[in-house]
Amino acid sequence: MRISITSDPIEPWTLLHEFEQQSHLQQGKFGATAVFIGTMRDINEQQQVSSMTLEHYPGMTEKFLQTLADEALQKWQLQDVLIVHRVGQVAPADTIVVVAVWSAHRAHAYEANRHIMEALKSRAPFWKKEQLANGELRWVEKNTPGTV
Amino acid sequence: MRISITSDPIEPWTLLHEFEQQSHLQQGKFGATAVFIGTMRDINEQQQVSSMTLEHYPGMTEKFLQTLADEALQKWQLQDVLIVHRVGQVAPADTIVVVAVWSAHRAHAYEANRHIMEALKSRAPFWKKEQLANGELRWVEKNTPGTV
Amino acid sequence: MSIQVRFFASLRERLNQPDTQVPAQAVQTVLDIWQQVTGESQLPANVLIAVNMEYVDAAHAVNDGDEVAFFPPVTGG
Amino acid sequence: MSIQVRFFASLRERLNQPDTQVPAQAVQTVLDIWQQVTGESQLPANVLIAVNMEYVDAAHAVNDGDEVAFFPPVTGG
Repeated sequence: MRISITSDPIEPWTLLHEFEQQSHLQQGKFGATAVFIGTMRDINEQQQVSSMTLEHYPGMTEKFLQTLADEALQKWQLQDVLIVHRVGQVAPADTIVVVAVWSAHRAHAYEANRHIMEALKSRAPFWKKEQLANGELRWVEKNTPGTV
Repeated sequence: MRISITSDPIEPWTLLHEFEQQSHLQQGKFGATAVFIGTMRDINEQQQVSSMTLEHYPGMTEKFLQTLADEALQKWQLQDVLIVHRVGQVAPADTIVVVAVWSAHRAHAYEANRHIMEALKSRAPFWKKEQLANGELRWVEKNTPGTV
Repeated sequence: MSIQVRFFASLRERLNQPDTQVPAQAVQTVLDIWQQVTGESQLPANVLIAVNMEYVDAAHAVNDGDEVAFFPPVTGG
Repeated sequence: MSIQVRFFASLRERLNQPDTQVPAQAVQTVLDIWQQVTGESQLPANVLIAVNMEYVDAAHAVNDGDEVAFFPPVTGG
């Protein structure tokens, strides 16, 4: 398992490739990998966004994500969990979050991945402050809903 | 969009990285990427599996997957869809299928990805024949269910 | 004037039946083709059918030049 | 003998309130801390509270050495 909060840029495909190499995941034992990647968009609420600052609560955020991963490992039959989240200054097209789970079968992988993302979105202590193209600074007030 | 059936090994992270570079996906426009990777396990129905042959129905399989991707693009707000499926002789730990979708928001990405996988699993004309460690050959009779 | 008939995977092995053709005038539906080629009066419940690479049921009408395929439950992904 | 009090994100900016400490003997609950530090009698409905980095509600009892944090709805991911 890896839980990581980083102010460095995230290259998701390299991250995932390296994690599979380095983790205790056993070749031939997992049949399903579900991955979600959240990426910064250059528009929000109909306005152009130039950059964004992601604040978090050092200590609590890590603890929250760790508990989330532990609970997912209890609830579903998972072989591994990866959660990486960016903080600090980010630009459009930057990766903000990567959540990946490995399981024998797809149902567990899908359910666990989505559960982790919904809990992260609704409860993990991160906050986004946008710098708009017009120079204005504004806090993002809420996340988009998790259902279509 | 890319729909591909291949007898060559699939390296999923390289595939996804290159697809993002080469596709018409616009940087800063997508906020959510949902990926599913199916991988061959070395055990099935409590028996060790040495290798597997994936048969398909050339023409129909491609057509089915293409229609599936088109319908997903109609039903959800997706910016791109990738479906790659392996055929021929595969070994444990080999990637069998990669389904990836890109969207502005996560709900559409999750829903579309899972819908595509469930339809692929239940309706796309592929068949698996396993070679067991004891030398026996057997056809896989049905897929595991899509719910926990 | 014929219809192309194909079998896949375990069904092809069970029937030991290579791909074949039947005269179009001899059959009206998919079921007619099944009966004529396999000698089995019933189509097993789990056999899937495609005509011209689209799923259909056993009552589907067939026409000259069609490609009709029979196959077992799919197991991809 | 004190309780560490922290504010985050837009709430910190709105209150213009740096992190601070309150004497433990002066407060019994999270709400007492909020009232004492901000001068506001009500805790806004959308303010989230953590004590020692675990979510709690406003009636939660506080003790010497606790870290109490107030923050707005989260917007990560």
